Amino acid sequence: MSFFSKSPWIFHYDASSCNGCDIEVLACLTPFYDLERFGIVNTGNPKHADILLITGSVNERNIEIVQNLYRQMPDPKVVVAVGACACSGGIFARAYNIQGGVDKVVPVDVYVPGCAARPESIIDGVVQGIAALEQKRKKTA
Amino acid sequence: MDREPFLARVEGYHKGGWRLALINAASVLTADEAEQGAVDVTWAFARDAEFEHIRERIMPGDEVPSISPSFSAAFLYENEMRELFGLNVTGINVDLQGQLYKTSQKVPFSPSAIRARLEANAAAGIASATMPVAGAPAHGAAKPAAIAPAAAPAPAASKPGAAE
Amino acid sequence: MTLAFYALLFVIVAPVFGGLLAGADRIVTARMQSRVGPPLLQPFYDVGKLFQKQSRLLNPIQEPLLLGHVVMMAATGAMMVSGTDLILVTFVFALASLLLVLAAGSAYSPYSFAGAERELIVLLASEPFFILMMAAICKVTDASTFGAVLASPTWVAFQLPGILIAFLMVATIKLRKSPFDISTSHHAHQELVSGLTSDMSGRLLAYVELAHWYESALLCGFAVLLFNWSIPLGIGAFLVAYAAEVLVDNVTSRAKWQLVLRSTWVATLLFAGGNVLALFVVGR
Amino acid sequence: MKKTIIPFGPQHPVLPEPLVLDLILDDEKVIDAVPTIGYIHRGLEMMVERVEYTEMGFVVERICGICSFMHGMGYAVSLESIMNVEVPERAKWLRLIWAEISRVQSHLLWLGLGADAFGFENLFMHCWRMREEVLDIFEKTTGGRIIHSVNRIGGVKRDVSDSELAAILARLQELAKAFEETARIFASDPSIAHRLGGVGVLSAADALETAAVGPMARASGIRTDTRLYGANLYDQIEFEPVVETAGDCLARAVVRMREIPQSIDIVRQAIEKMPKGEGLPLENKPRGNPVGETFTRLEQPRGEVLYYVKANGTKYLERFRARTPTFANIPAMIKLVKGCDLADVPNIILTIDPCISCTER
Amino acid sequence: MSSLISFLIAFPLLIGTLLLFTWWPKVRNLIVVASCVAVAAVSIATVIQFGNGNGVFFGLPGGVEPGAALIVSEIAMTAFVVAISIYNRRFFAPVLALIQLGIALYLELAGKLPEADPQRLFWFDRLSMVMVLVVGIIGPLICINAIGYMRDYHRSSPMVKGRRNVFFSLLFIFLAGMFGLVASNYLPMMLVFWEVTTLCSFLLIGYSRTDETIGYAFRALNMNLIGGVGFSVAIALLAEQPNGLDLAMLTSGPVSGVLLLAVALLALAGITKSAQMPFSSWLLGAMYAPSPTSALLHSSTMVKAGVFLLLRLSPAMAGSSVGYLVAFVGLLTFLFVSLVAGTEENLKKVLAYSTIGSLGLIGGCAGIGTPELVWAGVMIIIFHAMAKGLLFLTVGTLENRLYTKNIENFDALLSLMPRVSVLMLVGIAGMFIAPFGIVIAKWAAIRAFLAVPGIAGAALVTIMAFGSSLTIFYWGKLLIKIMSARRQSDYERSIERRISWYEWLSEAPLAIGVIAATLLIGPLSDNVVGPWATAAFSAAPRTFLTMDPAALLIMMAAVVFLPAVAYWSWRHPNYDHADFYASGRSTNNAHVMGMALGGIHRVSLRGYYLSGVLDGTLVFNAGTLACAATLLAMVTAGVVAR
Repeated sequence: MSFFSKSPWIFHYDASSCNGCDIEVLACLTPFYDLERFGIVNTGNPKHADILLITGSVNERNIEIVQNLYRQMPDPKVVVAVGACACSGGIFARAYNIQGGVDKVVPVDVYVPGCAARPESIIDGVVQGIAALEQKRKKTA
Repeated sequence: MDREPFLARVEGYHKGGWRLALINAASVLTADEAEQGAVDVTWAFARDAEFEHIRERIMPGDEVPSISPSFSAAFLYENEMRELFGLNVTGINVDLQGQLYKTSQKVPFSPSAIRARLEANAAAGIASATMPVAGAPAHGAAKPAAIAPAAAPAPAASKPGAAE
Repeated sequence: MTLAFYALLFVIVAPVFGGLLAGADRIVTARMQSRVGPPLLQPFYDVGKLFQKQSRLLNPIQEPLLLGHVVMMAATGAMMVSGTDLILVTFVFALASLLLVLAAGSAYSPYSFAGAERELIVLLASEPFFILMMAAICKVTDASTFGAVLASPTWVAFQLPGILIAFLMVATIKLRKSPFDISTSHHAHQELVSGLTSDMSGRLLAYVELAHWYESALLCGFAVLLFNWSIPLGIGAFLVAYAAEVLVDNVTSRAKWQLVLRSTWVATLLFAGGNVLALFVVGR
Repeated sequence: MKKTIIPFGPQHPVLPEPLVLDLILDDEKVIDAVPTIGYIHRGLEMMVERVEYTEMGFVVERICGICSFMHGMGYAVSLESIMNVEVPERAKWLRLIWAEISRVQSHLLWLGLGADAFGFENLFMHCWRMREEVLDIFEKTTGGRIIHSVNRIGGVKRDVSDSELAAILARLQELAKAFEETARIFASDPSIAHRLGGVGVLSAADALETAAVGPMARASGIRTDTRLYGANLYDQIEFEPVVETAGDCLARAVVRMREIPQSIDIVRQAIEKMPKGEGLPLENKPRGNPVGETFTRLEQPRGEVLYYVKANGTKYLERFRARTPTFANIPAMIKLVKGCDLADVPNIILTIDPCISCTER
Repeated sequence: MSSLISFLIAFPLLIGTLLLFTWWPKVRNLIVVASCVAVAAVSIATVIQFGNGNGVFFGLPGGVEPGAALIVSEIAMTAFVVAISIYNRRFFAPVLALIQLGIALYLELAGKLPEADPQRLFWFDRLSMVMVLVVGIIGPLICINAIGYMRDYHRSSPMVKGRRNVFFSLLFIFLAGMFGLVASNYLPMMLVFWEVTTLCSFLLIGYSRTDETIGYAFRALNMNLIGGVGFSVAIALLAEQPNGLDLAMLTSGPVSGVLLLAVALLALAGITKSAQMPFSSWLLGAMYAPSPTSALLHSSTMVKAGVFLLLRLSPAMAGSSVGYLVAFVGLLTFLFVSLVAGTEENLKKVLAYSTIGSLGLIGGCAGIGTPELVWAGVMIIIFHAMAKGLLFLTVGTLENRLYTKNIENFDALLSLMPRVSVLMLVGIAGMFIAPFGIVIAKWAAIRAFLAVPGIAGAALVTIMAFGSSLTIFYWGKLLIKIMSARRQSDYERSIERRISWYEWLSEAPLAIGVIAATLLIGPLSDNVVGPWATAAFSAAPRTFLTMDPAALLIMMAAVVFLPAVAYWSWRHPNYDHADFYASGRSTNNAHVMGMALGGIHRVSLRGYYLSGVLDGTLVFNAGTLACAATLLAMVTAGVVAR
C-alpha cells in the first residue's frame, strides 16, 4: 500500500505556453473543479512535488530550467505534458525559437491534448499520472 | 541617419508631453542592391488620440542612438532591437547585455537571417514567403505614406516620417 | 510513574490530535472557499507519502536538526504534562522552534534562508508572550507545574483576560495562519515559495509536519492551562480558538514581517503586560 | 556591505509565467532589481513567413490565452484597415460585446491571482468561481473557454441570438451584483490595505515617463483609454474611464475592480444599441492580397495594445508586430520594485497585471 | 590560607614585572606557560584548602599593616594617570584621579581613616572561591591563548609596533589585581586593587596606540574613574561609621541612613566597572583591544568584579529603594543591549552587548537580592565566564584566519573550520540554549521576580520575557551562519591546520568546562552556590534541583544525544549533495547559482538586522538615558536616606 495515490502533489511550470493552459491548470484548483478533493496540492516547489505539469513547448532558453526543475524533484516523479504545445509544439512548432514538445527535454509520462487543454482533461491527465507514479514507485521499491 | 536632428526631435516629443508608444524595427526585404541589409526603424509617440512617428532607414553598420535619455522606457525596445535585429544601439540606460531573449538563431529578425530562412524553405519545398527578385514586380510596392492608426480616425496630426 | 504515563500519552496522542486538527482545518477552509476539500485523514496520507519519497539533503546537519525539532517538540509537551516547571517549558519550546530555524537556515539557499530569518523574527515576536503567559499563570495559581495549575481552585481565564486576547493573536504565528504565516504557510503562492521548507523534501518535510502537529497539541495544552477548571473545556476552548484562526486565515492577507513584529509586541505589552501588571498591583 | 541576492523567477509560484528578477536585498528592502525575460519567446511574429495572412489570425490569438479575443480582433481590424473592408454593423457590436466580456474575465482572473500573491486564498477562490461564469458565456457563444477563434478578417464567424444576448446580460448583471460584495470586502479589509495601500506608488509624471498604459496609468491619475478615441463603435458608447489618483497597488486594484461593472454596463449599452434580428450579415470577405502598412490601437484589459502590420501584396505579410500592454508597463514595474520590500515585489509585479507571453510573443 | 592568597597576589605581580623586561619571545613564552600552570595550581590549592568552610577572615602573613603601601600605590597610580593623560592631552581623567587621591590623602592625613583590623583584611568565602577559580583558571588559559594570538596578530597588523612584553606583563599584573580584589574585605585595600584593574584595562585597550584606540582607552579610563570616585566618597562616608570599612560587616544585613548612601555609591562603582548603561560605551570601545584582552578583562573577569561587588552588597541593599533601582539599571541595560545586539553585525560587539546584558541580569538579581536571585547571579557568573571567554578566544582565532569580525563573513564556518566551529557552538549553547546554566539561571530569576510585589515585579518579569527572547534572535542568526555548509576548496580546508597549539590548548578546556559545569550543575548548586546564598541571606534558596529532577534529566539527555546524532550524520553523509532551489535556475552544491543576465554568482545571503523597525543607535541612546535617570534616582535615594 502506498500513499502516492492519495496524496499526489503537483507542481506547474509554464515553459512557453500562451497562458491558456496555465490558467486552466490553476482553474483546476478553484471551486468548480477543486483538485484538493483528491488530496492534490499545488506546491509551487519542485522539491515537494510528485507530478510536474508542464504547459507550452520548450524553447532555447527554458530547456535548462525545465531540466533543472525535473532534476530537483525527488523520486518517484511523473511528468504530465499539458496542451498541444507541450505535447508536440502545437501551432508554434513552426516558430523559429521552438524546439518542440517537452519530451525532447525530459521524459513525459502523460500527454494531455487540447488547445487550450480543458480542466476536465487536465484532471484526467493527473489521475493517469498517479497511476504512472505508483508504477514507478513499485520499480524503485 | 542624422543623429543630432533626430535626437532633437525626440526631445521635442518628450518636452511636449508625448508618451513613447512603440519602437518598431522591420527588415527591408528588397531586391535593390543599395538597400541590402537595411532595417526600417519607427519611433512612434502618442498623446491621447494623437499618434506620430519618426522613421529612419538604418543601413548595416549604422549606429542607432538610444533615446533612453529622453524616454527611459525605451530600453526594452532598444535591447530587443539589438538582440533580434542586430542593430548597434548605443547608450541604453539599462543594458541587458544581450540577455533579454536567448534565441536559438542569432539575430533572427535581421535581413540576412530572414533571407537565409526563406531560401532554406524554398530549397526544402516548404511553402513560405519569398524574397523579392530584382526586376520582377512580384511584390506590390508598400505605401508607407498611408500609415494611420486604425483605432484613431486621426486628424491632420499624423506627420509623414522623416525619411521620406 | 503516573507522570511518566502522562508524558508517554502526550507523545502518542498529540500527533493524532494535531493531524486530525489539520485535516479538519483543510476541510473547513475548503468549505469557506466553496470547495469540497480533501478527506479528514489527508494530513496522514501526506505524511505517509513523504516518508515513502526520496529525501534530498543540502547539508548533512539538516536531518539531526529536524529530528531534534520533532523530538524537542514532543519533549516539550511531555515535560509540560509530566510536571516540569512551566516557565522552563517555554524555554524548551523556544529551543524546539529554534531547531527548525537552524535546519532551514543551514540549507543556505536563498528562499530557505529568508524563510529561516523570518521564522526567527516570528520566534522573537511570539516568545515574550509565552514567557509572560506562563509567568502570569504561575502567579495567579501560585503553582509551577501543569498538574498543580489544574488542581488550583483559581479559575485562571477569569483573571487573565488580556492574556487570552494576546494568546489568540500569538497562536496565529504558531499555527502558521494568515496574517502571520510569513515564514512558510500551507499555501503555495507566496513570495518566499515555501519559505523555510523550500529545500526540504521527503521525510524532512514529514518531520516538519509532524512537529507542527505536536506544536498544535502543545498549544492546546496551553489553552487547557488557561481554562484550568476542566480539561474538556480547555480543549473545547482551543478548538473554538482554532476555528477563529481558520476564519481569520481566510479573511486576511499575509502581513509583512515589520507589522508582525510590531503588532505582536504591542499586543504582548498592552494585553499580556497590562494583565500581568494588574495581577501584581491588585493581586494577592 | 554584503547583500542578499534572491533569484526571483523564472519559476516562482506567484508568477504563473516566467519573469526573471535578481533581487538585491538589504534585510528585505529591495536595493536593486535586475530584470530579464525571454523564457516564453516563441518568435511568433516571424511566423508570417510561413503562415498565410488569412490564417495568421489563429496564431495571433495565441499570443496570449487571457486576451486571446482581443488579439484576434486586433489582427482582423488591422487587416480590414489595410484592405479597406467594411465590417457589418452587427459583427462590430458582437466584437465589442465579446471584448468587454473578456475584460471582465481578465480582471477577475487578475484579482484572484493578486489576492493569492498577498496570501488571501479565499478571495482567489471566489474570484475564480465568478470567472467560471464568464467562461461559460464564452463557451456558449464561441465554443471555446480560452481560445475563441470567432474573429475573421471582415467580420465574425458566428452570431449570437438576441434572446441569448438578453440571457447573457442577465447573467452578467447578477455577477456584477455578486461582485459588489467582493469589492466591498476588498475595500474595507485592513489587511489588504496594509499590503497594497501606499505600496509601489507610481506618480503621474513617472507613469508618463515610463510610458505606462491602461489601468496602470489610469491608477496614477492619467485619463488615458484607447476606447475614448472612438474606433470600433466605442464612439456610440457612453462611458468615462475609471481614474484613480493614488498610484499605488491598491489604486491599480481598485481601477480594475471598478472596470468590471463598467464593462458589464458597456455590454448592456451595446446590446441595446445593436441592430436586432436573425440572419443579419456578419462578414464581408476581403478580396486579393493586402498591400500597405498600418498601426492599430486597441484597449485590452491590460491597456493599450499596438499592432503594426506591413503587407506587400503577397499572401504572406512582410512584418507583423504586436506591442502588448505589459511590454509598455514593465519599465514602470522595474522602477517600482526598486526600494520596496521583498513582500511587496509580488504585489507590484501582479498589479501591472503582467502577461509575459504577450510581452515576449 | 593567607600565604596562598598572598602568593596569588604577589606572584603574578612579580612575573608581570619580570615579563616587562623579557624581550626574547621564546623565554617569554616559557615564563608565561610556567607561571600560568603555577597560578592555576595555587588557585586550585587555595580552593581545596578552603574546603567546605564558610567565610574565613585573615590578614597578611605576619600581620603586616597595609596602610602605607596603599597610600603609596594610590599616589603612584595617580601620578601615572596624570602623566600619561597630559602626554595625550586628555584632561578629564587626571581631574578624576586627583579628586580620588585628594580624598584618600585627606582621610589619611586628617587621621579620619580608622585602623584596619590586621586579621580582617581578607575575606574568603564561596563567592570569593568561585571568583578565584574564574580568575585563576580561565585567566591563565587566556594568557596561554594570547601567545598564539599575538603572534598572528602582529603578522596580520604590521602597522602595530610589537610590545608583547608590555602586553603579557599587563596581563599578569591584572591577574594580581583581580586576586586581591575578590579576596579583599578592607574597602580601601579593595579600592587599590580596583584601580589596578582599571589601569590595566586602560593600557591594554590602547595597546595598538592608534588615535582611535587611544580614544577608546581614555573613554574606558574616564568612566571607570567616575566609579572610582564614587568608591572613594563611599569610603570617606564609611570611615566615620563603626566597622564601616569592613565589607563583611557592612553587608551582613539591610542597612539604612548614611550606610545606604555609601552602598549606593559602591553600587555606582560596580555599575561602571560592569559597564552597565549609561556607562556601556566604554566596553564597546574596548572591543578594539586584542581579543585575549576582551576575553580576559572585558568578559570573563574584570567586568565581573563590578557584579561581584554588587552581589557582595546585595544583602545590604535588598529591599531598599537603592536595591530596586540597581536592579532596574541592570535589567533595563539587559533589555536595551539585547535590542541593540540584534542590529549589530560585528561579532565582537555582539559579544560585548551580550556580556553587558548578562552582567545587567546579574546586577538585577543582586539589586532585588533574594537567595534565589543571588544564586542565579552566581550561576550566570560561572557559565558566562567560561562561555564568553571561549567565544572571545574563538573569535580571536577566526579573526586571524579569516581577517574579519563580521558575522556575515562566517558563512559555512562549520564546514570551513569544523573544530573551531564546534568550540564556538559550545560557547553559544552555553549562552542561551536550554539545559545550559545561563538559561537555568534566567529561569530561576523569572521565578524569583514573580515573588517581587507591585509594579516593580510586573516590570521585571516583562523585561525578562522580552530580554530572553531577544537573545534567541541574535544568537540564532549567528548559528544559522555557522551551520550553513558547502563544499570547500582544498585551500579553505587547510586554514584550520594553521592554528597554533596554544590556542587549541586554551579553548578546548573552556569548552569542556562549559559542558562539565552543565552536567554537574546539581553538585555545583548544592555545594557551592546554594550554601553561599544561604550564608549571605541566612535563608536557603529554592533552587530548581528541589523542584525538578526529571526535567534536568531530559535536558541533560538532550545535551548528549543531539550532538551525538549530529556528529554521526556528519560523519556518515549518506545523502546526495542536492542542489538548492533557486526558482528553477541552475545551481550546484558549491552554492553557485545562475543570474538573470547570464553568468553565475556565489550565493550571497545577509541576515536580518531589523532595519526599519529598530534603529540600534537610537535604542542605545534611549537605554543610556533611561539608565542614567535610574542611576540618578539611585544616588538621590541614597542621599535622601541619609
